Amino acid sequence: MRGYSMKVSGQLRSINTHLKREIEKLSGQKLDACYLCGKCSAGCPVAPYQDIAPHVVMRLAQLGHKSVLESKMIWNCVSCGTCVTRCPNNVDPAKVCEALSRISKREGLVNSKVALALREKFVDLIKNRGRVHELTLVIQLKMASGDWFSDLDVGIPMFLQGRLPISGHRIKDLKNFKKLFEGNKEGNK
Amino acid sequence: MKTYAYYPGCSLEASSREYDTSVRAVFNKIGIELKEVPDWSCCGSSQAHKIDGDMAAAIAGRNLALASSIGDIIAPCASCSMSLKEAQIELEHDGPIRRVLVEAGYEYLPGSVSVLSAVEAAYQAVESGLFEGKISSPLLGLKVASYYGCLLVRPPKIAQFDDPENPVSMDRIMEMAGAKPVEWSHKVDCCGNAYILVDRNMTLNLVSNILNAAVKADADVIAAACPLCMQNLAERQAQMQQRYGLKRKIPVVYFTQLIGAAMGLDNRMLGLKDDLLKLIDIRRQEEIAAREAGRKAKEAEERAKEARRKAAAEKEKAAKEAKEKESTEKESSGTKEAGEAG
Amino acid sequence: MVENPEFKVIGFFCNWCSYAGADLAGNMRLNYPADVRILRIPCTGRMDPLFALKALLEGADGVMVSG
Amino acid sequence: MARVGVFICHCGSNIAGKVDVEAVARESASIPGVAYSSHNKYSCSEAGQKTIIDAIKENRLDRVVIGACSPKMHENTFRNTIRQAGLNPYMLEIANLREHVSWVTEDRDAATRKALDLVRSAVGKVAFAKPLTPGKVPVEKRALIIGGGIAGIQAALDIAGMGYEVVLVEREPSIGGRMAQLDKTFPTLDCSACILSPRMVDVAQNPNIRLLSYSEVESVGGYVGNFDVVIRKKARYVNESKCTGCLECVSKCPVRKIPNEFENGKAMRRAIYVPFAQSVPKVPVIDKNHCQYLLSPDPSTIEVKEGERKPRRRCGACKIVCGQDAIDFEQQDEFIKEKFGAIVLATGFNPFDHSKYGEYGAGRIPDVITALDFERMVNSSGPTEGKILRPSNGEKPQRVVFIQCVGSRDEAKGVPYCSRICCMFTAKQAILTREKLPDAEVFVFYMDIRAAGKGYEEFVRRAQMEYGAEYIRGRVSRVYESDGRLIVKAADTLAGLPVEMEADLVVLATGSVAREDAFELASAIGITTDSYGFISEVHPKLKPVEIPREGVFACGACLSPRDIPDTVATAGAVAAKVGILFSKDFLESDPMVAEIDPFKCAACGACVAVCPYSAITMEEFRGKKFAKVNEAMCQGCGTCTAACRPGAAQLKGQTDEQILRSVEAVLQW
Repeated sequence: MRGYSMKVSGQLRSINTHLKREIEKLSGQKLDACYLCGKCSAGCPVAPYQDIAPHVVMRLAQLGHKSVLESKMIWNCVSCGTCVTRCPNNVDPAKVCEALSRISKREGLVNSKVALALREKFVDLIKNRGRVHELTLVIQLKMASGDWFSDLDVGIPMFLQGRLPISGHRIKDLKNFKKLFEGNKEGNK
Repeated sequence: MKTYAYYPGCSLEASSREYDTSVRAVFNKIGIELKEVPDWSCCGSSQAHKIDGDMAAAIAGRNLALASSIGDIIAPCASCSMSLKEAQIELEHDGPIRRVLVEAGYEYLPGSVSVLSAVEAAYQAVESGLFEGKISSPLLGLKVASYYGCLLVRPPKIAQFDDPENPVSMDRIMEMAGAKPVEWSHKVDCCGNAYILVDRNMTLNLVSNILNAAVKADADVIAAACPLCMQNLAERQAQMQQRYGLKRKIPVVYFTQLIGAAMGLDNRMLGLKDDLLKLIDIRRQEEIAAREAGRKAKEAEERAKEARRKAAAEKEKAAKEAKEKESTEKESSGTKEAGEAG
Repeated sequence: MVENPEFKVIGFFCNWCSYAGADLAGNMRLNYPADVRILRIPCTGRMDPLFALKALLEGADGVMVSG
Repeated sequence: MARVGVFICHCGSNIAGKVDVEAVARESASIPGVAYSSHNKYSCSEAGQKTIIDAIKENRLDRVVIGACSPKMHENTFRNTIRQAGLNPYMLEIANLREHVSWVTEDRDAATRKALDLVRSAVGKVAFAKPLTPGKVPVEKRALIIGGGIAGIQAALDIAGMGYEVVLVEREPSIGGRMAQLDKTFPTLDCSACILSPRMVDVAQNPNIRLLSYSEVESVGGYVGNFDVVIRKKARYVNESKCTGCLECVSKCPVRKIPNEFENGKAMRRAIYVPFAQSVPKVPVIDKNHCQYLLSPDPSTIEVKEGERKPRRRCGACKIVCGQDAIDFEQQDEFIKEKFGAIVLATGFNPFDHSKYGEYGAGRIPDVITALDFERMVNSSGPTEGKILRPSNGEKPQRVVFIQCVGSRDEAKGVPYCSRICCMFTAKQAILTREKLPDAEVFVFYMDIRAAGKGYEEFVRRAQMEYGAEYIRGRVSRVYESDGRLIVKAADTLAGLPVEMEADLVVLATGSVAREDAFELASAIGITTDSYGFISEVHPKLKPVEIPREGVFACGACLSPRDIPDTVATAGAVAAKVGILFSKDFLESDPMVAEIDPFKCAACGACVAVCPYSAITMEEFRGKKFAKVNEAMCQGCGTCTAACRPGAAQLKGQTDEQILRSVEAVLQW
């Protein structure tokens, strides 16, 4: 197991309440409820593979420190719910990561292009077809990561077994379905 | 016959067909009708949620609206059932999401449906005795590690099912199917879900930890309940053996495939591999033999006990008789003496 | 006489619980609308329906009994 | 015509910051009946009080309204003030301008208007006040103490030391409480039993103390100086006056496998038992839920049909061996009714139940134990005779991990507050572990170290520096079993490192919570608890051991989690308060009681029916029936006044007229 390599840069001069409030609004979480016990970092399955631990994300969010927007952790949270299940203060760090990644994208500070591609391609796919087409998603992500060969041993047999069909299903009522995306345009930052 | 709305989800259409067919077969056999939600769409999964929570709730909510004419929804995929449950909580109160749905022509009646994962539905069926008499070939002796993963029981406020740290429902289901659930440490540890496509190294590390825990608990097979978990756990085991310290390969199947096997359903609907079917048979024979041996040993012990009891009783009887004899002798000699004295 | 910008809601509060509760709200500096006027009664048992009627007759916008 | 004086207090900036006090004073002058009004920076100060006294004298005022803080704070102060000016102390009304106005209102104008309304209301009420004189009631100089832990023991000894009679009621078969379960105490590491046992013996031998062990308080009636208390003395089935404490009976009892509550269930006791060796009184108790004799029917009452075997003889082994004939299977619960002048609550706390912590095994993992289990384990009279062993296999642990804040500071699964003692007892347990197992490693996972107390910080530093306990800052996420050891998953938040370590024994520093039945006891006595179930005091700073019901006091951990020094200190404080109460032969009774005008009384009996204190009776004088209030029993609730249709019953100080006038006045625009 590796350490979380501390990659926070910059200095603390003051608290950026503007960013702090925006994170609170987007995530629906009360940042000051967190007293930084570290239980989220302790249980987080992915934290040991990231740059900063979840409780550091929480601390930087409390400070409204912009460096958090450049972290990899906020993109690679897998939403497994371990942190919120065990948090003594009923805070959900996963929701904070989610909010931060949205702000990070807006500010052009994305650290994990592949994670961004995963969620964007995923949503694009369902927007266009109503359902996910796994093969398309995998190919698009391979394009994003440039790593074409690592999963061929898994993918080719699956493809041959017909478990990754070329043609996918499209829902009938796509017109109304698409409205669900438009209706929320304001919230889509 | 009770009818449920059935929400297969995108994976069950493609990569996880055997989950789809086995769920349908098992529920059909116990008299539960699954009516597919008409023209269902993707639940949004955690990815849509990360882009926009409201949009995610709206597209999941569409399925709830479509299902409300049928009834409670069974969504086998853990990720789908979680997304639908989360959306339902949003939709229970009159908010912007319900309005967006109405504008797009979908109406959800609050409280009209409740969302169940396949494990929840199967557990309810076990509790209400629907499986009674249906287990024709129990999975005797088969050591099953039930893998719940994250979203089946977490976060507890949304899942509202079983214990988030030590769930037992799937273990109970496996017991019902005649199998032996094993106690193991990684029941609810995360497999990394779609992040296999983002960070392979991380995900394979997580998965090999889970598999090794099951191996350590000496499980024959892992029972899963989510297509994403299945993809991560079942594939690439050879790679993990080489580079991630996986101790041995271990088969991973959907829990409904195992129930189906216990119910003697046609394997064309279950899609279990021959190796596993063979293993199930072997374990069953072993268990039957072991039970037979146990029964015989017990009988032998009973017989030995009975024999000891008899021997002891006879000994006691003999001792008693000897004593009686002695005392009568004493008595007679006593009278004799007295007579002599007199 | 000036037009009062607030409503006047008359609160009849039990000395032992609600009145003490209102004190606690003060100790915790919890802000609430100024429209309520709290009168201390020794117990809600003391509350005579006449008091509420009297308050309404005198122009109260509402009566609140708590205890 | 009444001459009312109105005094508006600034309370520094507490009131003046939000209320235009000058305007309120100015406007008050025009309220009908007001002869004088002024404002004042601190009315409760000596200078402030003098101003009031002078103003009363100079302006010949006959009643007073003070606009200040809550009457709960200073009503008595100001009654004294006006008494000094020659007025009857009950010719006073307080307008609550601080708690009900300035502290809760944002807008200055609205606050000022509200303040003026409250002053008007007070003027309206005080204008119809009448002088009242308190009655006199005798004081029963005996104290009842509920709970025989160190708090109750100390309070009993101190009160008895002043020469007053004390009855100490303990629910368990022995006094001693939680402290008797502990091994060593922080920060001096002296043995808990060695310092507690002599006091327990003192209790037993003190002629002023009567100990009622295995007893519970059933009900409390009456009032300060004159409480009527019913105590249930549970059937012990052992005659206390005959028993010599030889414990021959215990050694002969055949029912052996009952988890001993004193050992936190980690050792067994018999059906007849004393909880621990130093028990006081050293008289055993028969557990009626397990005793074979008491559970089996009397053979003489069973009809034996032909061919059936005769039922077995009842056990009675203890009765046979007892040389004093002290065993009495016929004993019944006994109800003792006594009078007391004061009641002291010393009911203590419970350790937090960690079954909600699924991530730490929720009690399913044998090698994850609680701090109390650990105390019994390291205690030489405990289940392992003082050896630290893994419960799963009886082996010595190589690595012991302590997890702090289990249940404490956890809004999700436990309680939000800090339990105050866990940092210290964890440091102590770390030290004891290193002393007993010098080869074992000790890790302590903490969030913050709270070691405020005499010698406390030094003690924690000693645990770290002298004894080599490794402290890691971070809350543990999970503990699980793997290959016969435990895996502890955490993060060192200071180093930024994930932690995954093996351990053999994990000790959870479970927090302190209120006893689950504290609420029932509190309601039986007629007092309140806070949202956690701890007894509420009158004032957390200035009246920390007084309870809102006069004559009732509390000490120790039933008020909030606290350590032994604080518990003993509050027990001493309680004794002083009881001493103050008992130093008087008579108490002034509250004159704000109901009275019934016999000429208006229609003898309908409505008041008799509604009085919650049974203080009203029907009397007859020369053929006329009327209701009469027993002033000593009346608690001044006024229910009779509300129920009386002819208006014969009036609560003094809260008459119909006074309240109606205050309603009228508050609604003047």
